[in-house]
Amino acid sequence: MSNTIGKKEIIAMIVGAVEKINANHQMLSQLDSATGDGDHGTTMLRSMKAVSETIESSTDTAVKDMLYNIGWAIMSADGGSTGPLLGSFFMGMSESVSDTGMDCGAVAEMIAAGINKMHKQSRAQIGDKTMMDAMLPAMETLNNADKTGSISEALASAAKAAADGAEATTEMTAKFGRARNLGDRVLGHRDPGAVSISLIFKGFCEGLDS
Amino acid sequence: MSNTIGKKEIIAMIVGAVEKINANHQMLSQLDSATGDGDHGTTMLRSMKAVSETIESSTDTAVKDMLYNIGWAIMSADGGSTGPLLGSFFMGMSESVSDTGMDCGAVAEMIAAGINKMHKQSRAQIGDKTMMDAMLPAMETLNNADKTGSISEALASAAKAAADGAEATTEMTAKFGRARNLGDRVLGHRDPGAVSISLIFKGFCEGLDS
Amino acid sequence: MAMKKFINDPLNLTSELLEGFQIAYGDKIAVQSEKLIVRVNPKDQNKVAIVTLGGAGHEPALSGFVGEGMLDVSVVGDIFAAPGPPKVLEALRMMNREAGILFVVLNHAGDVMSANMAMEMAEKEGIKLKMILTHEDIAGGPDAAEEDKRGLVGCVPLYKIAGAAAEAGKSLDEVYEIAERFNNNMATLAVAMNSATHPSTGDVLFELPDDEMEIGMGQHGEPGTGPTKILSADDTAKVMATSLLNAIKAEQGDKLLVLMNGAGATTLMELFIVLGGVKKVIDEKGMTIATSRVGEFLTVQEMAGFQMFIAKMDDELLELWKAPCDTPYMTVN
Amino acid sequence: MAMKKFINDPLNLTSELLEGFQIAYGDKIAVQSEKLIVRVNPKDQNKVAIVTLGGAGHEPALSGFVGEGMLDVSVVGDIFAAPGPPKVLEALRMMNREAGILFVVLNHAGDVMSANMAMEMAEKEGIKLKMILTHEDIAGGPDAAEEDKRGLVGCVPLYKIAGAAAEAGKSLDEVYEIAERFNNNMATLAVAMNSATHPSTGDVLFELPDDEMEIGMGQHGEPGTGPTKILSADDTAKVMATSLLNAIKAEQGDKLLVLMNGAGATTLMELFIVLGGVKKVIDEKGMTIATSRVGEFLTVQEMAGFQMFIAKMDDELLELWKAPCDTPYMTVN
Ligand SMILES: Nc1ncnc2c1ncn2[C@@H]1O[C@H](COP(=O)(O)OP(=O)(O)O)[C@@H](O)[C@H]1O
Ligand SMILES: Nc1ncnc2c1ncn2[C@@H]1O[C@H](COP(=O)(O)OP(=O)(O)O)[C@@H](O)[C@H]1O
Ligand SMILES: [Mg+2]
Ligand SMILES: [Mg+2]
Ligand SMILES: [Mg+2]
Ligand SMILES: [Mg+2]
Repeated sequence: MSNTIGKKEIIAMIVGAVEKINANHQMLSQLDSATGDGDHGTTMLRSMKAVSETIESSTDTAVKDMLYNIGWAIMSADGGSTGPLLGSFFMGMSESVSDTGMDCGAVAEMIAAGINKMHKQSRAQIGDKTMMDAMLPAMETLNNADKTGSISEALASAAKAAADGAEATTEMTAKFGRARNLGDRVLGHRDPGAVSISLIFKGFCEGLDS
Repeated sequence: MSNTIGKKEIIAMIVGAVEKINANHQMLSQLDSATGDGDHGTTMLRSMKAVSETIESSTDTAVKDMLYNIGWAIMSADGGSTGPLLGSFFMGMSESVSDTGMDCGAVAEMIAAGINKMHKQSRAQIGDKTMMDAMLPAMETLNNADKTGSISEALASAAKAAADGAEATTEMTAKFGRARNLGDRVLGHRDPGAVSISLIFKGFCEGLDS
Repeated sequence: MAMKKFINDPLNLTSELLEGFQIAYGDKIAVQSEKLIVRVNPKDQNKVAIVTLGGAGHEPALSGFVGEGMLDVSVVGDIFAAPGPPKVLEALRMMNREAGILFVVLNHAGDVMSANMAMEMAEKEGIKLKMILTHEDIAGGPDAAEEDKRGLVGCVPLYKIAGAAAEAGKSLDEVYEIAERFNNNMATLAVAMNSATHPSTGDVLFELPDDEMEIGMGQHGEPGTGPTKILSADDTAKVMATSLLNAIKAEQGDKLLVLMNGAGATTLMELFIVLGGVKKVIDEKGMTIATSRVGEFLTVQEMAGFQMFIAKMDDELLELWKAPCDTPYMTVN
Repeated sequence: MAMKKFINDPLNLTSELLEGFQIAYGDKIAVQSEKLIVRVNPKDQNKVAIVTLGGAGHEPALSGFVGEGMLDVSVVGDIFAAPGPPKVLEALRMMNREAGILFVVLNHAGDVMSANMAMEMAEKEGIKLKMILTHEDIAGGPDAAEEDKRGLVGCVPLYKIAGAAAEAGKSLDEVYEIAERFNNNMATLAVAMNSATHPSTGDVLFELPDDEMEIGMGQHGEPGTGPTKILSADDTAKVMATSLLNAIKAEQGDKLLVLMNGAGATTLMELFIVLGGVKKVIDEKGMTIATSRVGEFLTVQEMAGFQMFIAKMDDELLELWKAPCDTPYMTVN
């Protein structure tokens, strides 16, 4: 695999994420039943449908616009908090993406731009039992990766960090979202949003490597 | 005991009926729970309170007016169907009552007048599982009694006939009231309204004999 | 076990609820003589008065519709129990006038007994009045005995239409004719999903298994056509609307009034969804929904379910239905 | 087990319910672009527009209050889920005008995120607007974090008052000032007696034992101050009204607006009885109920319970509250 990527690979990454979520949506709803209102899987499924449709209609679109449109489409899917959060992630990425020649550093920057934009909406920190518990470790891992190294390897470490972050939410009480109202009752349950994010990163890897 | 009665004895009879109902209101509500909406005891209690109050304020009233006022007071107690039915009974009696000198025939006529007035509202026949199943046999017994005989004995036979009539409702399905909606489910239960009427006749006897 | 209701004394519900009603809507209605709900701004003496009666526990019905353009007096009974004839007579005396009184009675045994006695007495006193008996429930089928055809939510649009006719200055005969025309062209069918609790006794009115509903149930839990498995909103709409349209002999081209009346716990969301299904049936038959409203008009405590009401309208009835009114629970401007 | 609800497809509730809403109230509102509820007779371009957003499942809120004298556009999300920023932006663009837009947002995480993003984009496009955030829930106590102060039923009277001010031709600054004054003088407290079912998932929102209720519960089952044994209506009224009056710092002589908002399954009967208890508290403190309404304005499916709302009023606010309006679920004439 070459050391830089472009639109084609980015599409592959996103398609990988879509497939990963689609395959796991029931588990996500089950997690949300324990800590929220049981609809997170459905919401993610609806969001991923919007993503796929946007990709399909983006054959002649610059990747920058495609990512922006994906963000917009996710936000249009009326997913409560998930819409603005996940939508911002893609919109943020669109601000620092290129159609060709992105090396590992550029990819890390792109993902950081997405996470930063999302973080502004979220305002949650690590330990708050939200999507950020998977997002922020992934970002840090990518930022520390070799800027000219293997994108595939860097994404794999990021996915590992996201998964660890999601796993760690088991021990947390929530500061945001519906789960915060349940107090200690959410202890022992992983946060569905954090698990979604870890699945997205896992999907990015699998998509790129496929 | 003399062979004729007047206002004093009629008051005694009615007070006897009030006491009888008051002592049995819980049982009446329980019966209504099986075949209706469980409020018959409460309704009868409220009606009897209206009766007592009217009697108390009737020291200087002719018995005719007193009975009319009792009927009116019962109807004012908002007892669903019970109000117009039981109220008519007293209003009907008021049309053929005298303050003194009523022999057994006159008493029978008085009660028949009450039952007939009530029957016009009720439209139920024997076998329909209503108050009429106690009322109509009581009327017939009184009509057949010796017109110059013992009032006390005649009333005792009427009470017996009413009690038998109430007992017989156990085997009936209902054609009127809420119980009619329950179809066969009311089989095996006495009709609360018929039991009330039998208690009233029992009370009449005990009141007159006291 | 405590009842899951916000109450004080279960034997004093009606007077307490009327007190609160007066606190909230004292600008429109007043409680007089304990159980008579009257308008704060009475109607002109030379217009026909509209009087009704019925038990409490079905709020906002019946008293929520007292006011300009609808009822002049509602005589309130106890919970689910008709008021006695004396109170009804008092209301008729209060509204006594040369123009006369239209007296609207829902077909339930206690109401009818009270109404008949009060009416007999009122007529002896020379009070001019005509009675309309509503009995639009079609649960018993076309051959049901008259007594079985209960008066359900249909009284509410009837108050509206008769009230508007009276407000327009029509004579008692005219108001009666209009109200009776509407009465003869309306039908209601109820469906229950979950029972309610009698708030005085704490008794549950009936039982329905977790996966069943019952079409045709009455507003005190009187059984309908027997329980069935829960149907989809569209299928429920189809079954019920088809029966109703048959009952009123609606034909292609007819203009209809459709009311979806929530029984208590059923959401507006559901009622809207069912209404979508009703429209499909009506469209298919080439009829039109000329006007429609969705809400809680006549409830049965916290029962889950609804009453579907359909009436065949003509231009005059439609105009009266849309005329202004100002009551606590129905306002048109 | 089937849900005890009249629905078709649990994943298509919102669009089906909006379809029914349009069938019933097409004379007042229209559904545009799938999720925007607009007035059939739009307001003058030279008057301030009022826009709001929120999830479905709380009917009649929020869209039931679109119409003359209240809202111009309600942006609807999915069941209990905020609409996304694009739809909100579309609404703001649609209402773009020199007079400006008052943008009313209830404090719930999803709504606020969507509103903030849409507002940012709208401002970039030069759309003139001001946002009001309602957060009148006092369940968290006086020291609660801002995020914890949810926006509950108070948005409804706020729409009414802001809507009347806009209809009167006031400027955006004036409408904003009036709405914010009302916003700062209102408080709501909720109580739950029984849970509701999420109509898409079939999940029960929370559990409450048979003999318990919970004060302070939110409108999606968010916990309150912990369950307590069921209190009488008067005691419930006393506890809740006292907290509310403290929260708005009401004093002797103050004129109050009191709303009793049923959550879904709780009867008007109960709400009236509780209102009687509220009046006792208010009378004792030498304050007055200047105006009061009882009904279902913002529901939580078939939840049993209610939201008690109290606001301190001045003459201008009272006049605006009583001004005419014509919407599906609130009409004043
Ligand atoms: N402020 C926030 N920042 C990041 N993630 C959040 C925030 N609020 C909620 N979330 C995430 O949203 C997830 C729930 O999403 P979802 O079920 O789709 O929405 P809802 O709670 O509206 O039903 C939670 O598990 C949590 O990870
Ligand atoms: N038409 C009728 N004629 C005689 N009795 C009747 C009639 N309808 C009902 N009843 C009596 O009324 C009784 C129930 O009374 P009650 O419980 O006080 O009234 P409700 O049914 O309104 O709750 C029945 O047991 C029956 O005996
Ligand atoms: Mg949700
Ligand atoms: Mg969720
Ligand atoms: Mg009974
Ligand atoms: Mg009863």
